[in-house]
Amino acid sequence: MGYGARITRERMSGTDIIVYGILLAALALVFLTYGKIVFDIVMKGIGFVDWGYLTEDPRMSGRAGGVFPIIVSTLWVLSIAVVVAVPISLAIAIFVTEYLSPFSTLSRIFRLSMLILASVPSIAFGLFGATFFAQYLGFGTSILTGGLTLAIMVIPICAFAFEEVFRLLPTGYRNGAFALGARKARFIFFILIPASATDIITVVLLGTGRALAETAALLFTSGYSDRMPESIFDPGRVLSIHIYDLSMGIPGGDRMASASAILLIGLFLIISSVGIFFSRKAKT
Amino acid sequence: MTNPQVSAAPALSRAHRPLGSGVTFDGVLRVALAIAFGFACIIVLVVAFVILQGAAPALAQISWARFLTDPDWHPMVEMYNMTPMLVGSVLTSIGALVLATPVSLAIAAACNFYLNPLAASIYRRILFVMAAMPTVIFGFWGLTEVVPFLGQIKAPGVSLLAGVLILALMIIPTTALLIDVAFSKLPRQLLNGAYALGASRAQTCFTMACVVVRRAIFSAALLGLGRALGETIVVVMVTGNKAALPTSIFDPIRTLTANVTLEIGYAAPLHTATLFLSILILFMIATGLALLVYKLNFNDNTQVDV
Amino acid sequence: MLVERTITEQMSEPATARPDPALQANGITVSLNGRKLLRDVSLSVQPNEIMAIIGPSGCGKTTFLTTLNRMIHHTLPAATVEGDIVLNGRRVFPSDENPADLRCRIAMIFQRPNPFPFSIRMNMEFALKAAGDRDKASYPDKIEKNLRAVNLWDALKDRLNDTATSLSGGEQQRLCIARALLSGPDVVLFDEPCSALDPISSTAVEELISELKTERSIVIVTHNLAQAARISDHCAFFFSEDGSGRLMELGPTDQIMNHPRQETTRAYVNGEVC
Amino acid sequence: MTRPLRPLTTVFAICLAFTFNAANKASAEERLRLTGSSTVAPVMQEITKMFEDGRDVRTFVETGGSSKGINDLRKGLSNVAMISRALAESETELTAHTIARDGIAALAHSDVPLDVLSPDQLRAIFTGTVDNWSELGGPDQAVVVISKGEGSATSVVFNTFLGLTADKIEGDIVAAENAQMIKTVSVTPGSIGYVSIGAAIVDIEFGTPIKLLALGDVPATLENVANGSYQATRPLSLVTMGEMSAGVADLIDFSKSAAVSEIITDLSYTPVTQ
Repeated sequence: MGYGARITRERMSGTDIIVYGILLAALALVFLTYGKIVFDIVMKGIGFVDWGYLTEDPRMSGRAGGVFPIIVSTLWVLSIAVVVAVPISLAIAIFVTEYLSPFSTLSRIFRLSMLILASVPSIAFGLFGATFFAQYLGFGTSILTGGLTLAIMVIPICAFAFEEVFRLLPTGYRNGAFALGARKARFIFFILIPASATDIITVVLLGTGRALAETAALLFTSGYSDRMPESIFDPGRVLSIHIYDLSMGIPGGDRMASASAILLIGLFLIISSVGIFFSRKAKT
Repeated sequence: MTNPQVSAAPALSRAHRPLGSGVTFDGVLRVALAIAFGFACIIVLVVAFVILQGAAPALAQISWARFLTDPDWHPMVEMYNMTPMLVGSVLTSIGALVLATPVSLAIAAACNFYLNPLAASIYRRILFVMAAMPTVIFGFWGLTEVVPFLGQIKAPGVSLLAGVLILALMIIPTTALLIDVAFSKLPRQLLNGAYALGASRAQTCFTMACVVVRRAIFSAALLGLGRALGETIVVVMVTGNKAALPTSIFDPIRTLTANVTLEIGYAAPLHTATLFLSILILFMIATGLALLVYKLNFNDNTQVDV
Repeated sequence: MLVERTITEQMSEPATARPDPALQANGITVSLNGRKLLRDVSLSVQPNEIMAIIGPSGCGKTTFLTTLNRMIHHTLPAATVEGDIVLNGRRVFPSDENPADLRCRIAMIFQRPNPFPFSIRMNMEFALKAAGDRDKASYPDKIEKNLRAVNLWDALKDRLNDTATSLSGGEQQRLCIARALLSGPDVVLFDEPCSALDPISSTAVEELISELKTERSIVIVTHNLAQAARISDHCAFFFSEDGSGRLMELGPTDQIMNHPRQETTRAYVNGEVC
Repeated sequence: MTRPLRPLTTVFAICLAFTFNAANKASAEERLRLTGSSTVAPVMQEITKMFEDGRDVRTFVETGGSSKGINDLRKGLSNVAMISRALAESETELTAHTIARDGIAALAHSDVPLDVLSPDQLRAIFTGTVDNWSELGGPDQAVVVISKGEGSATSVVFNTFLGLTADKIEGDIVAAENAQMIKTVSVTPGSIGYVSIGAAIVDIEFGTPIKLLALGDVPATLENVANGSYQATRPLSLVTMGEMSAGVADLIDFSKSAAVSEIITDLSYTPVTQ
């Protein structure tokens, strides 16, 4: 992502120094608060995070033991959400940018419906998933239901961002490809997607982060069982639900909730650095 | 006015692999993409339909006026006044919005106009991580750190104010990053033009840049409002969940989302329908917000001005 | 060549008295949202000649160029085109043919060099694949031949896996020309190909264009009258009247430059109106 | 495949392989689904782990509240429901198998000076007639009443014990789950709520500033629940509908057996002696 609009260093005048002071104060306040949140969690939970915590099954409803099955369930739910949401939102964005004019009725319908979906509360998706996927389609409370519910939640975010990415593709690439006699399909698969690979990965990361953080939509869909899931039709507890349960439902679960929160933050950092690594690679 | 002497000869043959009679890969791709597109547009309707269907028994059996005029919210004894929850939802989210927007604007302005690029990019990364933080962590932290502090000022601590503070903390990363992106997309010539006229950074930022990206700021605020309105876990943990109209910001309140989480587990069928109804109300508010953002950003022929 | 030419044998009588024009546009009118960008332009290009299109800004030169290979569908999707275009005696517009196929016969080079952000080899291979060439074994030969044709082979033969965007502007533009030649086009359209280049690269590209006409026809839009005078055989002068571009005068370059029949043409070539 | 695309496709391929591998691993063993009370779910989670040892059966414990458990059982979505209250009159077609008992006790912040409250005093507090601790002989401090969500099993048991209906309760704060109740009481001076005794004991051991209040003259301890002297208790039961399958019958027998009493005691509930 480019952040232009940078200015050269120069001496600031009187008003600028005052404004700078106010802005810095706001910046510092937010920074310190976030720092405190993370610090509190880390201090509370870091003592419990060790190899055993990562590799063992939970015992006593999570008050003892580890979180291995929960990490596995989390990765499965995430994978399903990403595998379903990314191709669909790519397809939507490609259709809108390559086949529709920006001001056609269909484009407007697309924008409006994506905006509505993006602003619907996640608990509404939770109830939707529990009714539609679990009951109507008969997937029950399962990793599949959770993953699909998250996918529906993530699709508008990704589709919007992909549309933006594709619209910003230099017109030279588009003209160049079509002037060489390329058909749409060739342009899409060999120019559009490869040339935007870096940005596509960034968007996928954004969606993954959102999915990883989601709790309310999974409360009624992916399950509570902290067993190792054997298939995607089994229920599986994800990390955010585990944290929720430990801090809300299990007496004395606070410390373990903090430990799981550390893992969740760690997992997000790992996923985003892998993404950044791949996007650097895609650039060269 | 075609030239009569030249016939429209059949197309040049090229070595494109046909997929059967008259079917090309291009055509197949087009149809596949169109199906995905249709799917995306229908999904909104499906979600709306499922929620509406869930709420239908409530709408059919309870007259809508009762949701406003019943003495209280006690679905176990068939009292269905939803006003406190509606007010609670609106107050918490608007409060969070009022608090978060200026702070987000300050952060975005500092990152683009004041901080050096390295510090700004580190700050952005922090915001990026905080934006992906599960809300349960905010709620958990709020209950153990913020609520006791507020309790010392005025008991009981869990209150509208606690909800507003934590929700603001939760939405700041999202709104700040959105405003930041709008600032960073400003053409450099525009900024150079302002500096060349001798404007200070404050003037450039707050009297020029902010005006140019005002729609983006407004949309970011609305998206933040949407997130705050839809947030469940945080409000369940820190607002006290009392289904009554608040008289001060230190009073506990209950939001529509908290109402669902609290009661869906043991709700009888009609009660469940009323909970779906509260989701339906939220869905309609969200649709209203979406329409507003749409009008702001995609208003017909005027291009997006960021 | 990649394109089978069996159809040309069935072609009907030549349309005009002049022998076999390579490309012929009849009564081209382009309108956008009710406004006519271009009004009733007819001209034909002979084989192995360079036709220069000159005229002030906003007179529809580029619009006309993009209608010739139907790129206008991408650059101005809302525009409607009337009239017809004949390539080697076969009508290509209006036609049921896929415009993508037409663009292999009428190639186009843009104002700014537009190599894809991949390696040089992949840029060339993309063009071959886009033209429907499935004979992968012949790719290296074709790439070499075409890079030689634009005098880039010696400089690039060891750097084929480098990113195309790392080349200099002039090299990028020549690479784009080589890339466009891979499908064996009958006509090449140039849209101010030298305006984004420095004088030395510009001269190199200009010389290259002159060499290319031995095997194909060329249409070039240019603002540089000296360039038009140096390389073109015929000149078409476009001028904007009431907001619509028109073809004011068409003739041999020498005549347009030195003895124009129209007053506006004379004024333009003498730098009196802009 | 073009090079920039490769990392993306690799990621997708891995994810896909992962998912399909998972989907294909269908197992032949018997599968039991338990849904219901969030109080019983942690107990059954542990019991079923022990139960599965050496048996060809897989169990899934899902929470969501007692009523959801009953609903799922009736709709055939689950094999066994878990409830933390007695069966209601409308649920007589079902069979409850009690596996443990749980006492519900009033819970206060440790700065509350009183240690004993009679049912009448509790009634006065929870209906809002008493709103200052001084009225009950304590210091001048506001009473903050914390109740649980209307209709939750804990609420129903507690309200029934006090002879109150849900709409009479004047709570200042409503908590969703046991641990949230404890946490809210612990951070709110002068607060009083009610909670499962077992849950509170665990937190008191961790040093949370809360205390359980004696009901009348009977202290709220696990011993008093076990010996029957503490009155406000509820059964934790498994519920089945109609004829039980062999696997379900086996699970219920196992859950009532002495083998699991240690698990139940560890989670601070009182096992049912057979």
